[in-house]
Order: sequence, then structure tokens, then C-alpha cells
Amino acid sequence: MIEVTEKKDYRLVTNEMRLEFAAVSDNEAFARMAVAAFIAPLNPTLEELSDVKTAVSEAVTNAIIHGYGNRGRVTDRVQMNCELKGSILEVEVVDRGVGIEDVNRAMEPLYTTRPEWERSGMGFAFMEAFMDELEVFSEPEMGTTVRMYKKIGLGSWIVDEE
Amino acid sequence: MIEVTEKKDYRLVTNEMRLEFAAVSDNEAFARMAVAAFIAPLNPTLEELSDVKTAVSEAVTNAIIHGYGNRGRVTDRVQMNCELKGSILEVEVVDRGVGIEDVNRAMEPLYTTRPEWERSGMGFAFMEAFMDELEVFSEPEMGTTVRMYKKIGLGSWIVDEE
Amino acid sequence: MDEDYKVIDNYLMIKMPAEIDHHQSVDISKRADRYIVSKQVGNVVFDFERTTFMDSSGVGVILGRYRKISCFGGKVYAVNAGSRIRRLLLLSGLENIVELVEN
Amino acid sequence: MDEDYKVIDNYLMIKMPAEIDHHQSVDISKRADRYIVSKQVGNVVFDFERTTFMDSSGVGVILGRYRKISCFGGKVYAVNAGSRIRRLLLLSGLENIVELVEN
Ligand SMILES: Nc1ncnc2c1ncn2[C@@H]1O[C@H](COP(=O)(O)OP(=O)(O)O)[C@@H](O)[C@H]1O
Ligand SMILES: Nc1ncnc2c1ncn2[C@@H]1O[C@H](COP(=O)(O)OP(=O)(O)O)[C@@H](O)[C@H]1O
Repeated sequence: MIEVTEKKDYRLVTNEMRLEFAAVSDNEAFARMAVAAFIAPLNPTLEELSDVKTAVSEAVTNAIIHGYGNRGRVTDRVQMNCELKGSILEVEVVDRGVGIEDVNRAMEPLYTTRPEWERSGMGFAFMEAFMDELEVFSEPEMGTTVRMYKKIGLGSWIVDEE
Repeated sequence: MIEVTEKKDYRLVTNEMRLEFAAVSDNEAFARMAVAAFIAPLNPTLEELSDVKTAVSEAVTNAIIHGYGNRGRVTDRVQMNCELKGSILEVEVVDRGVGIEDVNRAMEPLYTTRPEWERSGMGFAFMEAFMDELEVFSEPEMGTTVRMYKKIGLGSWIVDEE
Repeated sequence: MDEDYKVIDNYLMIKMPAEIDHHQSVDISKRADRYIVSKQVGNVVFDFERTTFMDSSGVGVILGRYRKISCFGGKVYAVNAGSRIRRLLLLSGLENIVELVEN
Repeated sequence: MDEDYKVIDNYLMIKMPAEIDHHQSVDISKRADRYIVSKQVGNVVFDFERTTFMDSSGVGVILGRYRKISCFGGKVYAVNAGSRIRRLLLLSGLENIVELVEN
């Protein structure tokens, strides 16, 4: 199993923020504005901004409606952790909700367990389309972590990895 | 001494977010955009938006430059906690920096310990002018917590207090 | 708001909001269906003129209306859909479902 | 950017940025002082046309320039200062230091 939290090498991190907010649908817009504000100093293109906002909107919406069953409780919490290593953005969206039984199946385009809420099943597909990398960690009854990466602006893809 | 953390009565809380970010000056703009996005669903007037953004900018700047001595380390953290009770916004800005010896004196208009950085000494005065209420808790070597309240939009001032 | 919903002949015209996410979508679907049922309209036209943000929830709104009206021969149309929204529709395989109206 | 700094006769004209906070202020002061010293200008004009946000750091920038030039008889001016910025200047007691230029 892949460890979700690991020791961090702060020499490469140029900025970081951790956001926790109530799992209510007002915060879908809040979360994507927050990530947009966070990457603003990198001078993202309009397309990069849209890409990141869309992916974050998908992951946060999923946490609120699937993870926490759309019950709108202020005490249910979604976390969004963002990190910059130079021009590489890492976004992690974490919920402690119901989790996903079969992640591979959940990630198939058009697959949804909530057709009655008019979900299109395109959430994960959009995250994949608009970000450079997508990782999903989930365990039933434990919650879900979605981790996404994208290079922003003109910098080069320079993440040292050991 | 007043307790900075207390048990919360969640029946009155309509939305909440907790933000933690690196004490670097890029995040001054980020923090005020985040609070603006957070209160957007209340339909604030432009003046209310400016008021809140100014007060948050002052508190966050103080945490970064006074609390953490302006050293720009990503591992130094500022917390911003925002809570809505109906139309009442509570914002708390917390640092674990050097703290303030004499809070009353620090809050005097034009008082600054950093004239060499061209600080005007008007930070606390602006927070007081633009928010409805301001509380400052600080202890040398422990850090500083600034807590501010403001009624946003057209709702009435209805916070139950025991 | 209700001025964003107009029935002209057999068409329901919906002026979509600036940001279409899950929060907004729930409301759009509810309002749209009220008009579809009460005014018995056969077709739905989504106008994206004001829209600057949409995620997959918007795809759900379009698909949902399509499912409601297509069995009676109705169609869904998109006007003022910029390149971003076209891309979202294409990614979702809606190109045969939504008729893109050029302006 | 440097096109925002212009020397005309004995005046340094500074087009202030959209948002004036501590992060921006450090840069404005540094650039302004470079012009004040190298071009020996006596007066500074702050143009707030583009400015939509300012906090007390902006007050520090104005006061700092005032202190640099006032001992030589120089003055600081503010043009295009909207009601918000006027209020910040007033709250900070700068009304006798900054000359507000009406447009
Ligand atoms: N955070 C989550 N918690 C629990 N289940 C999730 C979560 N995110 C996604 N899922 C599951 O994966 C499915 C597919 O997700 P997605 O591709 O985003 O489509 P949609 O949201 O339209 O259903 C969802 O229907 C749901 O069953
Ligand atoms: N978070 C903080 N940590 C330590 N000291 C602080 C903090 N906030 C304010 N101070 C002290 O209070 C003084 C007055 O603050 P303020 O009114 O904001 O003016 P200024 O920031 O212009 O100095 C500061 O100069 C500093 O000594």
C-alpha cells in the first residue's frame, strides 16, 4: 500500500497551504477560488487556471457529496493541501468519509454511483484530463485522498526525486 | 487569562474554514483573497469586502513580519480560522512567533517597533477601524492570536451568547 | 433567478450562471424541470454567454434534461459555448446529444 | 515595473499597483528611492488610478518617501485617490503631509 503521508523535504518547497473547511456545497466555489489565489504569483495562463479550478472543483464536490453523502454538516471536514515546488503545484483533497470500494472502477469515465443526483461520472476523467498527474487513495469507511500535480506557468518541470 | 481555544457550540456555526500557510509575503494577498472567497455567499458590499480584506492583510502581515521576523521560511506557519454564525464573520489569525510584550502599547496608533522597515504603526488601528470587534492575545515567545468579528451583508447581529 | 428562464414556443431558454458547479446545478435542474413540466416544453436551449466556469456537474444538468425530453423527441441545444465548454462537452461524449448553435 | 516610474522636472510620478500590501510596498520603496537619489527629484506624486486595495503598508511607503524628501523642502502628492484611500490617509493622520490633487 502506498503511504499517504510521508516525511517532507522542505528544501524543495517554495510555498504551502493547508485548508480545512466544512463539507457544505458553498465551499466548492470557495475551494477553487482559494487554489486560484494560491497559484496567482506563478502567473498562470487562463487555461491553466481553468484546468486547476475544474480539477479541484471535481475533487471537492466528490468529497462533499460522495464522501460525506451530501448531508451538509458543518462538522464534516474536507482538507485541501496545496504545495508549490517551483512551478509544480501539488493539490491534495482529503475526506474522512465513506471511501471507495473499487478505485479503478470509480475512475472509469461515465461510472457513477449517484445517477439519481444527476452525476455524470466524469469527475475523475476531468481531473485526469486537466492535471498532469492524478493519484487516488481510498479505503472504505476511512475516507479518500485525491492527489494531483500540474506544472504552472513558464517554469520547467524540475522536481528532484530520489 | 482568557482562553484562546474553547469548546465550540456547532449549532450556531453555518460555515467554517481553517487555513494554514507558509509565513512568506506572497501569502498576504492569498489570505485576503481566501477570506473574500469565504464570505462571498453572504453577498458582502464592496466596502465590507475591502474592510475585511484590509483587516486580514494587517493581521497576516504582522504575523509574517513581526511574529516570524520577516525571514520568509516556508516552515513558519500562520493560521487563519474563519467562522460564520449567520451573518457574523469571525476571523482568527494565529502565529507561533515571538509574541508581544505589551499588547496595549502595541495597539496604540502609530506605535511600531519596526520603523526601519517603514511600518506605519497603523496595523492594529486599521483592524479596529474596519472590523466590529478586535481581540488580541499574545505571550512573548509563544505567539500571537488576533481575533476579529464583523457583521456582513444584510442579516442581523444575532449571536447567542451565554 | 427566474428571469433567466424563458419559454418561447416549444423551447425553454436557460441563461446559465457565471459558475456552474454542483452547488448551482442542483438549482438549475430543479427550476428547469418545473418549466418543462408546467409549460410542457419539448426542447431546452442552454445559453452559456455568461459562463466562465463549468465542471462535470454542468454535464450532469445537460444530460439530465436530455433524458427528460428526448423520449418525446425533444432536443438540447447549446448557444454561446466557448472553446472551454465545447471541450468539456466533447470529453463527456455529448457531441451527439447537444446541438451546438454557432453564433 | 519601471514604466510605472517617471521623472518630470523635479517630480517623481509613481503609478501605484492594483494592490498595495507589504509584499508590494517593499518593492515600491526600493524603486522610488533609486529614482529619488539618482535623479535628485524633490517631490513625489503617487497615482492611485489602478489601485483597488491598500493597507497600512501603503501608508508606510508614503510616509517613508515624505521623510526622505521633506527635509529638502519636497512634497508628496496623491492623485486619483478614491474615497477608500482618502479614508486610509485620514485615519493615519496624513492629511497635512500628503497633498490630495483633485482630478
Ligand atoms: N471522495 C469520495 N468518496 C467516496 N466515493 C467517491 C469519492 N469520489 C468519488 N467517489 C465514487 O466514485 C464515483 C465516480 O466519481 P466521479 O468520476 O467523480 O463521478 P461522479 O461524481 O459524477 O459520480 C462516484 O460516483 C462515487 O461512487
Ligand atoms: N503578530 C505579531 N507578533 C509580534 N509582534 C507583533 C505582532 N503584531 C503586532 N506586533 C507588534 O505590534 C506593533 C504594532 O503593530 P501594528 O499596529 O500592526 O503596526 P506595524 O505593523 O506598522 O508596526 C508592531 O510594530 C510589533 O512590534
